[in-house]
Amino acid sequence: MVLGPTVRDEGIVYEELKSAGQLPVGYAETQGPGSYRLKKSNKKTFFGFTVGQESWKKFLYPSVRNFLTASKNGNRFDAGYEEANSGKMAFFGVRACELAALKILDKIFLEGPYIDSGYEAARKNLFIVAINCSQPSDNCFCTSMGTGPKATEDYDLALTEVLNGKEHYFVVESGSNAGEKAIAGLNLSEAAPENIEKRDEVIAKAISGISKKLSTGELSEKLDAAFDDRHWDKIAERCLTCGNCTMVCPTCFCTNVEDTTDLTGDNAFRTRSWDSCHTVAFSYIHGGSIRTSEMARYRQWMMHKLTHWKKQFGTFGCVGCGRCITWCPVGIDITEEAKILINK
Amino acid sequence: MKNRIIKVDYLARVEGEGGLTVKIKNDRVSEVQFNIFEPPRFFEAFLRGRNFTEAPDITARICGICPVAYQMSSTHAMEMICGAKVGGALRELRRLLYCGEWIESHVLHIYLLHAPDFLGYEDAIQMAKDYPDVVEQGLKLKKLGNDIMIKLGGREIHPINVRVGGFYKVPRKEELTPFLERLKWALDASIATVKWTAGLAFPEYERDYEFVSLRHPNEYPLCEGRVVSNKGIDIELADYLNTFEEEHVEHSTSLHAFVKGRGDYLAGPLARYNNNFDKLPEVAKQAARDVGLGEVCRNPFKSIIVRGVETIFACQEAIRIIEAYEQPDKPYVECVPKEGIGHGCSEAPRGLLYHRYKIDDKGLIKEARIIPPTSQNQKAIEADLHDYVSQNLHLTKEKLTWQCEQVVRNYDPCISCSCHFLDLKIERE
Amino acid sequence: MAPGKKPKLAVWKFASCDGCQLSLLDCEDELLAIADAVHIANFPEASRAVVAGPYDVSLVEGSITTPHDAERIHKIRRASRLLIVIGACATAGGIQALRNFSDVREYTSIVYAHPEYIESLGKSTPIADHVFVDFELRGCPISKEQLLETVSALLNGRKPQIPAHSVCMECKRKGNVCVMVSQGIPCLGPVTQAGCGALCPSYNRGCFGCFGPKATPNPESLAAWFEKTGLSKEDIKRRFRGFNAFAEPFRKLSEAYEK
Amino acid sequence: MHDTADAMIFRPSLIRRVIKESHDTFSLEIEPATPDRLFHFAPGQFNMLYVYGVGEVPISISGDPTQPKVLIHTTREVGTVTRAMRGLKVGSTIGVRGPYGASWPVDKITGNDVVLVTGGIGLAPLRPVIYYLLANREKYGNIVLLYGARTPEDILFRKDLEKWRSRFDFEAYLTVDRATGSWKGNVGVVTQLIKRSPFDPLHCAALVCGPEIMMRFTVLELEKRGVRHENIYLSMERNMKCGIGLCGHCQLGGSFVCKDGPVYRYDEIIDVLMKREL
Ligand SMILES: Cc1cc2nc3c(=O)[nH]c(=O)nc-3n(C[C@H](O)[C@H](O)[C@H](O)COP(=O)(O)OP(=O)(O)OC[C@H]3O[C@@H](n4cnc5c(N)ncnc54)[C@H](O)[C@@H]3O)c2cc1C
Ligand code: SF4
Ligand code: SF4
Ligand code: SF4
Repeated sequence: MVLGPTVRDEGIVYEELKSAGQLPVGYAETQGPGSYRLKKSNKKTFFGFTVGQESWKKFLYPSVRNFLTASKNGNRFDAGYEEANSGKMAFFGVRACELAALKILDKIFLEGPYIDSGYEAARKNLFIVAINCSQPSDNCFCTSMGTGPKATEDYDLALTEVLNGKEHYFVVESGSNAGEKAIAGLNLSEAAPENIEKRDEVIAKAISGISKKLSTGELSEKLDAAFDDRHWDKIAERCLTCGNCTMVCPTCFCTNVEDTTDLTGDNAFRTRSWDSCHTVAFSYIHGGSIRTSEMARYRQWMMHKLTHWKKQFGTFGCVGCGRCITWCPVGIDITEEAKILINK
Repeated sequence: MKNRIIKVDYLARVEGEGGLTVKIKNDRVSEVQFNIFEPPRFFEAFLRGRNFTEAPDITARICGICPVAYQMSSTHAMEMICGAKVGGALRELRRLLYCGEWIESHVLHIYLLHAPDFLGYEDAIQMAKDYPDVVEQGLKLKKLGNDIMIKLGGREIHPINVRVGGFYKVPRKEELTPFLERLKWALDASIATVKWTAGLAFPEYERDYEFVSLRHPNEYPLCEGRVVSNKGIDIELADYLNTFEEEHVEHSTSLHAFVKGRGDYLAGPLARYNNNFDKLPEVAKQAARDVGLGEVCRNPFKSIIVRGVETIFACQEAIRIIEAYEQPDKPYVECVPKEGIGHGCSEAPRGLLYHRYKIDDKGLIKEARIIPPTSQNQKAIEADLHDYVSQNLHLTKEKLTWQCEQVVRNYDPCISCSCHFLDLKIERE
Repeated sequence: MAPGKKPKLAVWKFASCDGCQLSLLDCEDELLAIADAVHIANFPEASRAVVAGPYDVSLVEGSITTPHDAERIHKIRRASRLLIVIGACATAGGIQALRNFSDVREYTSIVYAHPEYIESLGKSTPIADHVFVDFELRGCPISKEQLLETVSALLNGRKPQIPAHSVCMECKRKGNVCVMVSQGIPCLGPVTQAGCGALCPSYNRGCFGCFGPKATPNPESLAAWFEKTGLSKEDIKRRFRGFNAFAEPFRKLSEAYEK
Repeated sequence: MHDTADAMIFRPSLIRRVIKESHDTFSLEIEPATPDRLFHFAPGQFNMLYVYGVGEVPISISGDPTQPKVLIHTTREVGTVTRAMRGLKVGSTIGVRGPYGASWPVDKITGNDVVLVTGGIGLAPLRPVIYYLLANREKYGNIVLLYGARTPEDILFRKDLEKWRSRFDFEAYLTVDRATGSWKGNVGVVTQLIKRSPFDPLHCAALVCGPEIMMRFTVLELEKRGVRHENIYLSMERNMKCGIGLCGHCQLGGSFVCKDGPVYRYDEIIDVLMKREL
C-alpha cells in the first residue's frame, strides 16, 4: 500500500495513493498561527507544499484501535488479542522533520523496556520515500531543531523536485539496500553535476526561506528555570485546552485505554485512542487530577516537548514542523511563547 | 351507567405529553377534551432576532420526531424570501432525506405505536414475544429510514447537514448506491406491511372529513405545491392564514386550528392519500387496490394501512432518486437575505407543517409563525372522540378508554410540536 | 447494580422535543436486547403499561418550566435510585432557556392569545437545579452510542466511558481537516464537549455547540479569536446562545457580548 | 521477564482466596494462569489488574517474594475498578500483567538500619520488603516499621504485625489518627514517630510509602534527624493506563512513574516533588 499526500476538503492529507495523479499537483498553501489556506496554481509541482494537518503516526499508531476482546464464561473470562495490521506500507513524500519524528517514535515504541507490537509490525515493513522541502511554510522551524529541510538519514529513497523553467525532474538518492534495489529496476539516468547543483540550490533556497527560529541552546534548562513564571498564566488565558496541538503533533504519543462491554456483558472490549495532556482527566488519580489548572496543562505540554523529553529520550520532542502553531484554533505559537519564557 | 368520565391522564405511545377527557351525561357525550399539557416552549418568540440561516436548526428542536419537516418548511420559506431556487439534484436530495423521515416515522408508528392497539398489547415489546418476525421487520425498515437520514443529515434526530439553500455537504454517488439493495428489500417489506395491516380488525367507523393536504402537479406531495381540500380549498401558501385560523382554548397549551367559517379538518396520511391517490406510484396504488383500500378512505383507524402505502411510495421514490443521482457541483445555492415575507409548507409524516417568516434586509427574523400538524388535527381529534364515543356507549369503560386512546393515536399526534405558535394579531397590537 | 436482577427503568419527560427519548427507540438493533436486560417499567412514548416505582434507573428528558413540573421532578427523584438526565434540555435548560434572557410574560403573549391559561415559570432550568443528578448525557439530541454505552455500563457495574474533552479531539482522531483553520469557518468544537463524533466538521460546517461546554472550556479566548477573524459581537453572542445557552460558561460569554 | 507478544495483554488468572483486611481493604490470592508460570517479582513492583469489562488499575504486589507460587494483592476500594474488584469471588478470574516498575533497593541497603514509614494502604507495597528483610535478617541492622492508620480498625495485616512485633529483632510503632474502642497506643500522625525511633540516621535507609502529602512531611522529619537524601526512597503514584511507559499518563517531569518508578530515590526527584501541578 502506497500512502502519500493528496487533497481532501481544503487540506492535504495522507491517504492511500493509487496513482501519481492523486498527488496535490500545483497546490501550495499559506500557513500562519491558527490559519491554513490551500491554493491551486497551474504550476506543475508535485510537492510545492509542506506539511498538512496530519502526520504519518496515524498509520503506525492509529488514532483509535480496538486491540483486545474478552468474553465471559461463567465467572471466568477468556481474552482474545486483535493482531495489528502488519501489511507492507510505503510512505511517499516524507519530509525531513517527519523522518526525525519517526525516529523519535521508534525510540518510544521500540527501544523498551516494553515495545508496542502494533507499531513494530507496521514499522518493520515500511519503505520510506523522503522528499526534500523546497517550499517551507511560515511556521516551519526545522532548521532550529536540526531536523531539516534536507533528509539526511533514515530513508530508503530521497527525492528532490527541481522545477526550473521548462526543466522538471527529480533527483533521487538512495539511503538503504531496499532503496538501492528499488531504483535499480527503474530506468533512471545518472544525475549530472549540474543536476546536483540544482538540487542543492533548491535546498539552499528552502533553508533561506525559513524565518521562524527557536534558540535551542540551554532551552531545556531555561524553561525549567521558568517553571514558576507568570507568563504561563498569560498563555492559559488564550489556551482552550482543546488538545488540537497534541493530536497534530507528529511525536505526541499519549494514549488512553478504555474498557467497555456490550449490553449483555458477555463481551468486553479494550480500545486505545490518542489522548492529550490538555484534558483534566489525563492526570486523574483517585481524589482529584494532578493538573487541574489550564496553566499547568499547557506547561506540561510545552515542557514535555522541550524539557522533559530530553531526559526521557535524549532529544527534544519537537521537530519544528509547525503543525501545533497552524492548527491551534487560536494560533498559539510554541516558539513565541518559549522565547518569552526563556528570555526573562 | 348514565354518567361517566373517561379520563386518560397521560396518553401513551404518542410523542409528547397529552391526555384526554370525555364526559358523558345522561348517556350523551357532553364534553370532549384532548388535553395538551406539554409545557409551552415559545419558539416563535425567541426566533425573533435570530439570523434567517438559524431557522432550520432552531425549529428542528420543536420536534425530535419530525425534525426534517421543520427544516424543510423553514428552508423553503427562507428561500422564497431570498428568491433562491433550489432545483436539480439538491431538490432531489432533500426529497430523499424526507423519504428517510417518512419511512422512519411511519414505520415507528405502524409497528411500535399503533399496531399493538389492534392486537391488544400494551406495547411493541410485548407484541414482539408473539410476533417476533413482524416486529423485527418493522425495526429493520425503521432503521433503513434512519440510515438514510444519517447519511444525508449526519444523524437521524436533528440532522446537521440542512441549510437554507441546500446542504453543507452532498454525498458522492457511491455513498448512496449501497442503499438500493436495502431499499428494494424495503419496498417488498412495505408491501407486506400493507397486507399485514389490512388484515387487522378495524372498527366500522367513518366520518365526512375535510381532508387538507398539499397537491403538486407532478408528484405525490412532500415539500411543494398548493394547499387543497376535498371541500374546495385550493390556495397558494401565501393565503394560508386567510383560510385557516387558530384559537387558544383553556385545556390545551396547543392552539386549535380550523378552516375559517367551517371548522375542523384533517391533515396527514389520510388527507394526502385521498387528495393525491392519482399521484402515487403504480406499486403503491396496486398494493392499496390489492387489499381493497379504495381511492377514498374515511375510516381514521385505517390510517395504519395508508401509512404503509405511503411507505411504499417513500421507498420507491428513494430508489428513483438514488438511481438518477448525479453529485451536484455545489452543495447549496447562495441565499442573500432581503426584507420580505416567506411561506413554507411541507408534508410532515403526520400532516401539513406551515411556516411563515418575516425577515429584514440584514437577514434577521422579525416575525415567525408555525402551524404544526397536531394543532391542525386537534379539532378533528376531538370531533372523532365525540362521535366515536357517542356511537359506542355500550362498550365497557376499559375498552372504551383504550379505544379512545386509539382514536387519538390514529393521528400519530406529535404533541411536542404542537405547543408553540404565535398569534400575529396579538403581536401587531 | 446487583447482577441477576432485572433493573427497573423509567423514562420521564419535561419540556423538550422528545428527541432524546426517541433515541432509545432508534436503537433498532439493540431495542429488544435492552428490553430483555431491563424491565421497562415506565416509558409512555413506547408503552401503555405503567409499573409503579421505585425505579432503579430513571432517564429524565426535558427542562423544568412550570411550577407543576418543579414539583413532579422531586417525586421522580424520590422514586429513583439512579437519576440520569439526558439531553441539552435536561442538562442545561435547552433551547427554551432562551426565555431566561428576556421576559416570559412578553413571550407568552406573543405565542398565546390567552396568556392567562398558560402556567409557566420565568425560567427554563436544568434538572440539576432542582434535584441531585447522578449522571448526565449531553447533546441536542444525545448520542445513541453514548446512551447505549451508559445503559451497558450501568448493567455491568462500570463507569460509562463518556469523555469530557473537546469535540476537536474526536474531530482530529477521525481525520477531518479542521474547518476553522483551513476555511475560517467559526467552530465551537474547541469549547464543546465531545460525544457527537465531530459531526458538523465532518459535514464541512462549524460546530454549534449542541453538546454544551467541555470540561474547563475557555469561551472567552475563542470568542476573542472569532472577533479577530471578523465576526461581529452580535454574531458571537448568537453563536453561544443556542441549545446550551444557559450552561454557565456559554451564558457568561453571551452576556458579556450583549453589552 | 515480559512477554514477547504485546505487553498490553493480560493473563486471566484464578482467584484462590479473598481476605478481608478492613472495612474497605481486601487481599486477593491469585493462582498463576498456568502452574509453570511463577510470579517472580521484586518488592515494590506492581501489576496491572484487569477486572472483566470494568477496567484495569495498577496495584502493588503485597505478597512474599520468596513464595512465587501465589500472587497476593491488597487493594483499598476507592472507585469503580477497585469496587468491582472487591466484588470478585473465589474461583473467578482476574486479568494480570506485570510485574512492572522499579523495586525497593533491598540489595543496595544491606548493612544498614532500615526504617519503613507508611500510612494507610501504603503498608501493602512495603510488606514484600518486610518479608524479604526478615528472610535475610542477618544482612541488615535495625528494622523499624512506623505505621499510621486512620483508626485502629483500619490497621492492615494484623496477624503479620503481631508476628513481627513479637520478634526481638523487629521494631514496629503504630499510631492512629483517631482512637476508638480500647486503643491504648499512639494517636497522631505517623511522622511524629520518626524523632524517637531507634535507627542510626547516618547508616540507614528510609523506605516511605503513603499519600504524597504524608511523604513530604516524612522527608522533613527524616531530614531533621539527619538522614541523607540519597538514603530516602519514596513510592509515587500517578494515573496509569499501560504500566509500561507507552501511554504517557504517569509522567513525573522527566520520568515515567511506571518504569522509572514507582520507587524513587529522594534526591533524584527532589525538584519535581517541590513543583506544584507537575
Ligand atoms: C504503582 C501504583 C501502585 C498502586 N498500588 C496500590 C495498592 O497496592 N493497593 C491499592 O489499593 N491501590 C494501589 N494503587 C492505587 C490504585 O491504582 C487506585 O486506587 C486505583 O487505580 C483506583 O481505581 P478506581 O477505578 O477504583 O478509582 P476511580 O477513582 O474510579 O478512578 C478511575 C480511574 O483513574 C485511574 N486512577 C485513579 N486513581 C489512581 C491512582 N491512585 N493511581 C493510578 N491510577 C489511578 C485508574 O485508571 C482508574 O480506573 C497503586 C497505584 C499505583 C500508581
Ligand atoms: S495550544 Fe492551542 S491547540 Fe493546544 S490545547 Fe491550547 S488552544 Fe488547543
Ligand atoms: S473543525 Fe472544529 S471541531 Fe474540528 S478540529 Fe477544527 S475547531 Fe476543532
Ligand atoms: S459538531 Fe457540535 S453542533 Fe455538530 S453535532 Fe457535534 S456537538 Fe452538535
